[in-house]
Amino acid sequence: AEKRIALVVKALGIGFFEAAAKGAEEAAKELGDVEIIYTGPTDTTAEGQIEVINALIAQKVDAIAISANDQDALVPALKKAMDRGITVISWDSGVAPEGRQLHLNPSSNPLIGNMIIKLAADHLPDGGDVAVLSASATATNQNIWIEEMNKVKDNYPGINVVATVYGDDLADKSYREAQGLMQTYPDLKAIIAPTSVGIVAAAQAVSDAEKAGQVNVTGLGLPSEMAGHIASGASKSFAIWNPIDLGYSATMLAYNLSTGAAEAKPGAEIPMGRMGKLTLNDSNEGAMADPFVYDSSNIDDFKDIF
Amino acid sequence: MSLATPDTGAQGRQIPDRLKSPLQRFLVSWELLLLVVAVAVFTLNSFASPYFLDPWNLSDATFNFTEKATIAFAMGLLIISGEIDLSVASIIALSSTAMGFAVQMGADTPVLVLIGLGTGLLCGAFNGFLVTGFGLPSIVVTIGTMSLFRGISYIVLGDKAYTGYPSDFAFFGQGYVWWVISFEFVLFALLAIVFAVILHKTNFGRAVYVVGNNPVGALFSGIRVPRVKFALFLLTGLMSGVAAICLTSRLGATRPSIAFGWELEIVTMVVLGGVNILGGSGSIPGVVIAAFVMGMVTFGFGLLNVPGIVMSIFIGLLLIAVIALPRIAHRVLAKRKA
Amino acid sequence: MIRSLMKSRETILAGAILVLVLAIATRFPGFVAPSNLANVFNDTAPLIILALGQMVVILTRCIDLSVAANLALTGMVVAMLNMAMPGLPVPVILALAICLGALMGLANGLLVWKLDIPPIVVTLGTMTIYRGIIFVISGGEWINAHEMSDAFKAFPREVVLGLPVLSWIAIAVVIGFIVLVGRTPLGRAFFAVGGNPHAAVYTGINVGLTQCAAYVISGALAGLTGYLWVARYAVAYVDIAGGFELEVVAACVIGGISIAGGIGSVGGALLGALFLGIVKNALPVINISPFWQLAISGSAIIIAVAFNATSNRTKGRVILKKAEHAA
Amino acid sequence: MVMLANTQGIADTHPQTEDGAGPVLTLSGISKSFPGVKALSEVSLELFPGEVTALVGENGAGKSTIVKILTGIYQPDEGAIAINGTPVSFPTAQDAGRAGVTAIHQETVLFDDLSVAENIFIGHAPKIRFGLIDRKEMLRKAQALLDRIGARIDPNVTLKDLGIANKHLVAIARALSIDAKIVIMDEPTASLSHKEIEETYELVERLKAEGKAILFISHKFDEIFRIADRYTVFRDGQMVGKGKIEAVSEQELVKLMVGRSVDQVFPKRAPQLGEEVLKVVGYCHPTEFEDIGFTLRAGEILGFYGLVGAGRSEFMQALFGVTRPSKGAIRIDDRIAVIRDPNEAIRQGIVYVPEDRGKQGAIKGLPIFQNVSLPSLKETSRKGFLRLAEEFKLARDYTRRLDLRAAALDQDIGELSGGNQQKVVIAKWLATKPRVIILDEPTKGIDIGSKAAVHEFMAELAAEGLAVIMVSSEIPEILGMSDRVIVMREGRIAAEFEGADLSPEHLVRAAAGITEVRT
Ligand SMILES: Nc1ncnc2c1ncn2[C@@H]1O[C@H](COP(=O)(O)OP(=O)(O)OP(=O)(O)O)[C@@H](O)[C@H]1O
Ligand SMILES: Nc1ncnc2c1ncn2[C@@H]1O[C@H](COP(=O)(O)OP(=O)(O)OP(=O)(O)O)[C@@H](O)[C@H]1O
Ligand SMILES: [Mg+2]
Ligand SMILES: [Mg+2]
Repeated sequence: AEKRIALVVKALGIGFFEAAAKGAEEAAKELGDVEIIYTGPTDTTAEGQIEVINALIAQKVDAIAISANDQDALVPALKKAMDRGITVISWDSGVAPEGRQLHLNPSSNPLIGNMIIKLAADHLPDGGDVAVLSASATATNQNIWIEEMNKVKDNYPGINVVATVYGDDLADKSYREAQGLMQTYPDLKAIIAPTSVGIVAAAQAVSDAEKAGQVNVTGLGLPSEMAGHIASGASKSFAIWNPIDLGYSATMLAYNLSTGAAEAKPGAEIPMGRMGKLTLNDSNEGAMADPFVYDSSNIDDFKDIF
Repeated sequence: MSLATPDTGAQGRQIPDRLKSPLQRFLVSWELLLLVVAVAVFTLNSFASPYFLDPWNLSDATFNFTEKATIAFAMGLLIISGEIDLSVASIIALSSTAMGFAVQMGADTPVLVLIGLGTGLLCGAFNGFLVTGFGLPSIVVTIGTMSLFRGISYIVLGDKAYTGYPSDFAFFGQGYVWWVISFEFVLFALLAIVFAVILHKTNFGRAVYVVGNNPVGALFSGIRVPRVKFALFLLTGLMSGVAAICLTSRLGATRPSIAFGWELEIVTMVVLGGVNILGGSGSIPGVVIAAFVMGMVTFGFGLLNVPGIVMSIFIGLLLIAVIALPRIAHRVLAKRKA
Repeated sequence: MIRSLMKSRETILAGAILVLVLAIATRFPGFVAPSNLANVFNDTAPLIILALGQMVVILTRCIDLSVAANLALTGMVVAMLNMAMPGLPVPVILALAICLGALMGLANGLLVWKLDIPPIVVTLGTMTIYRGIIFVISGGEWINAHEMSDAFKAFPREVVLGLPVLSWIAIAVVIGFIVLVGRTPLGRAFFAVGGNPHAAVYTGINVGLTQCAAYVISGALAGLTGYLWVARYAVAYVDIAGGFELEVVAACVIGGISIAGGIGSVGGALLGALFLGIVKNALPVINISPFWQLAISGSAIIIAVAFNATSNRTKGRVILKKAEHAA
Repeated sequence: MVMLANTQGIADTHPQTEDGAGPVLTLSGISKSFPGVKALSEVSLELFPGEVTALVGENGAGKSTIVKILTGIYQPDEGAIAINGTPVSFPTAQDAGRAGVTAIHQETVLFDDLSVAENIFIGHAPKIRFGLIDRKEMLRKAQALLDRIGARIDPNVTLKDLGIANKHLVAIARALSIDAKIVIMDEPTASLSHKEIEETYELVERLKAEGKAILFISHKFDEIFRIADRYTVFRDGQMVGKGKIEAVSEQELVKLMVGRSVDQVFPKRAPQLGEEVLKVVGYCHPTEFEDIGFTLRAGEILGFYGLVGAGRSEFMQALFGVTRPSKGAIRIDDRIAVIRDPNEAIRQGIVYVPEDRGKQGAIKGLPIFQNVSLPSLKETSRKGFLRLAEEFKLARDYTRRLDLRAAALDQDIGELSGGNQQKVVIAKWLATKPRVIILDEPTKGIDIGSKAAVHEFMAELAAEGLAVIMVSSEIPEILGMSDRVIVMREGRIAAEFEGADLSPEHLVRAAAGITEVRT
């Protein structure tokens, strides 16, 4: 029979997740007998996702692959799903271990943490002040990356992280926060935004303040959204993994678990089609691939893809 | 002749008690209209999705509205009295934060419940004090406290979350009393009855209507208007505390963004239930039916994987249509007659 | 006497803003640099424009909770239009945005006027409907900077005589409102309808029509702001300006516009918006943790409102001769 | 339907003024229904230039309704309006104004937060270019109008700052700001004091001389006979008689109005004074009144007289606990009583029938029976739970005693006419079985039939041992009903009269402060 796999995202309409949905459809086509249900709340709340999950449980879908708005609050609902025989995995933004069978990290967290500060440092040979513009204060993955970044920041002498502010993944709020940063720290050299919404808004704020070239905006973003800012010089480079691959992998994993072709346990290697295999660690987590850096040399090749 | 036995002589005309029987009134009532809508939604849902008519699914669906309805009952009374509380969702956040904090201190379930309710009461008292003590308009005061209460949660929690609630605490939001009947649903049903009795059968309920219709007249009739309003803010705070307990228990975690945006959904529920937003009229049965309608619409659309925001178009249309249609019908009928 | 009291209420608010700015200046002198103040004003411009629109609605005893949704929907429509027809000149886009916003305001107004549905219910309903429509027409997709034409994005930031166009538009709206509210029959009708709707009927003012006009004005300004917002932040999506309607109402209330209708002034709305704008801009600058922001603005609203109310408290009628002189 | 019309009145079929001009305004076959009430049924009315037509009728007879139809506020269900023989219709108040109809309405319909000048001109302000309001011109014209009616009011002042009488003058100025052929006055003297009433009469004479047609609605027979040239009588929404005022006697008019004859004299009473029930000592308020003290005995009716705005209502409301005095004490029976809010006043046996019936007395939106039972809920309920049957019983008992006219006891009180609302409010207070009842202007705006009923009722209450305080601005009422009268002026007691000293001259002089007589 046809397998129905639900791809639940933080909120509908975000370019990153739309791209992931494309990947999921790609995987479905490859697998043949899979129907993808792409869904999610319209604002990034846990309660919204719980309502979505309840509806999915009621439809008796075969698997749920979720990018969580809250790693703890979703646990009871997802547990209920697993109790009713539904395969549950998390991807991108994780759920606490008791609420899912495995978690797919887009990349390894320490690697991302290092990457975002390195991107800033690469263009600051003499060091200087940098600030972080994050998504909401409750976003699981951003917090982990910032934590990882702080662990390694001593490897970059002269780089001085002066503040962390939150733009709540809202373009206008992020824009104002970026403005505030530039006012508070006149010597600011770089803004690190490990969120695709924040990085665009920050770059826009930098161009508007006519500080392109003075303040470098970097972090994690989508090539399609960042192309203009690379061209203007507000951003010299940024990184991202391929969200299409991420959606594709999540679908593959969910499929393999729900058909029983694989089992999620520490050390297991679970196939994910063209992306190879996912190796699980002690808490059933695995990383998909390394982040990839985009700059003026390669952005044109990707900006029309995602 | 004494005052106790007034002169029943021929001078006075006999005035009948009622012009219309209670049944006649029901037949033109808002509640009946809502009931029709509810039945229609239910029927449509069961045709639209094969999964709808499943006891477990229906039981799951009730979680979509039980917590909000808990607050909507008290909010209904508050709105009838001519006030409003937009801070309810923020009270949930603060109440939940207080409970989470207590968990870290090692509190057990009974203590948590007390703390949840107590925080709700305290917030309600603060709103009530500002409104009745300073004579401020409640819509403005509670826009302020809405930011303040949630702001305090953010100050306490920042980007952290409280978890680790005791396992027996999970009963309030996840437990079942019998078969598919959840604790939350039983609580909802009990509160519906309690609030219906308070509003429709007690002196206090009468005072709520009087205050909503004419606060000055109420004062001149010996009703202690500030006390009534204060009590209603307390009650709304308390019910927000109850909802906080259920929601926290259901989520098993507290973040400052919990229940974000619920205030408008709750007000929508109350208004859909036929409570006059300007105060003075409304009923609890209406709010109960409205809660079912909203819950079933959300769940029905959810089963069809329609995004929440599209549902909200429907709720918005419903809100306007349910109020507009009777008026249009009335007008058309009046024209026909003329 | 009341007139001077109203004046003094605005003076007090202006004083409070001054104190606030000076206090910030002690911690961060750069904040009071003219360029930064101009920035803050520019940042607050959308709030000012919307607060003025909201003011006339509140004056007529109504409320418009749909402004932010109207803004977002108009913003999305013009952004999509720009994407489809990048060559469309900005004046055409401006006109379209204003008309579209006015149309949505008209929908509110007609529901209030013709069907007599309470304003808060109407706009609660249309708020969710307008937001939903954005999702439906955009499919939930974002429209990003690179998809918008340069002319489209440049208009609000174009600097004229030292200030961006966005600021100039806010200034123009303020001046327009001073004339509208003080010197036109419609402007006075707003006060009459809100002050005593019953009496307004007796003076031949069509209450419903006046309220409808207020909604159209508020809607048109929301539409205008919709374009400016989307162009300025160079992004359009379903949730832009989410929850902004409450901030707009808060600005009005802080500015002394009575939620019960009939009392208020352009100066009040302007100051109320500036007050909120300064608080919002100052917090990150003076390095207060973002987690404090919400609580501080909440307290500011409560204090401002309590202050307004106590300074406006009626002391009863003056009958005694000696009290008359004291008063 | 058979009209119980007075044929004598209807027979006046050749309506013409002395100089032979026809009517300016003709209403014919006008009907108007409200949900549950037929307010007007096929009434006709004619107004003549240079003449005052008095419109009389009981409360709820439909007088104000015809005014509202004439000024474009209501649309008639049927019937025709013609001005100088040309049919017209008034979709809005402005249309009526343009057609030359202006009115001083029964309720003051003004704007508290606007200036006096704006209140006079809102809706038809003078304009300069671009449709902008010409403020200077507006002020000038407003000043001229105010001068014309002899009102000393600054047109710049906010209306809120004026007393009720001045507000009424502004309403008159507003009516005159429209250049009208037809001027309607709906109970224009109800809230004015003696002097202002005289000024109003002079104004009417002047308007008459200018050739305007005037419709004058009043319940006061003395003024009707003084200023009217013609009369029209409404009863239960029908026109039951009309004619020249010389051709009718007061008795006949009353009979037309109520369909029966009414004894207009005040009830004869032989007051039997009992124990002292209430003693007030040195009551003060920072702005409203000062040093009020008096005693009141069971079975006594104590009148409070004064010019409008003398502070009687304010003092009564303080006594009832609505506002708090800054100094002073009360003794009820032999106990010192502390009254902090109306609830305590009611429990101590003091009740207050307020002057502002619409705002303070009736709870519109609630049915009649709930209005009646409201302060007695403790008695009708059991352990805080309502008992509707008891409430209906209470309402039945007390409303019947006051001869209430209503369709049913569960009818919204807001649907009743003013007089009937007042009856419900009085019923509600009697149901609490008070010791002291304060009636503030109890017959203001009430028709003559109901008025007599209220007076009789007051006498009855006193005979049953209730202590009654009656605030009134009508000298006949005060003299006819009171055993003793306290006169207030500018927030203080100016004089107290009893027995032989009770004369109109004394009262007027004390109220106006011409001599300080204290007995
Ligand atoms: N807006 C309304 N809705 C329903 N009924 C109304 C309305 N206005 C008036 N009525 C009813 O119409 C009838 C006539 O009322 P109207 O006000 O014309 O009386 P009136 O002669 O002016 O009485 P009064 O002497 O007390 O002022 C009354 O029965 C009243 O209850
Ligand atoms: N300036 C005013 N503004 C608002 N309401 C007023 C004003 N003046 C009087 N009123 C109200 O109108 C009604 C009539 O008041 P009135 O002028 O009779 O004064 P009062 O204080 O009651 O004096 P008294 O009872 O001695 O005549 C009262 O209900 C009063 O509260
Ligand atoms: Mg009348
Ligand atoms: Mg009085």
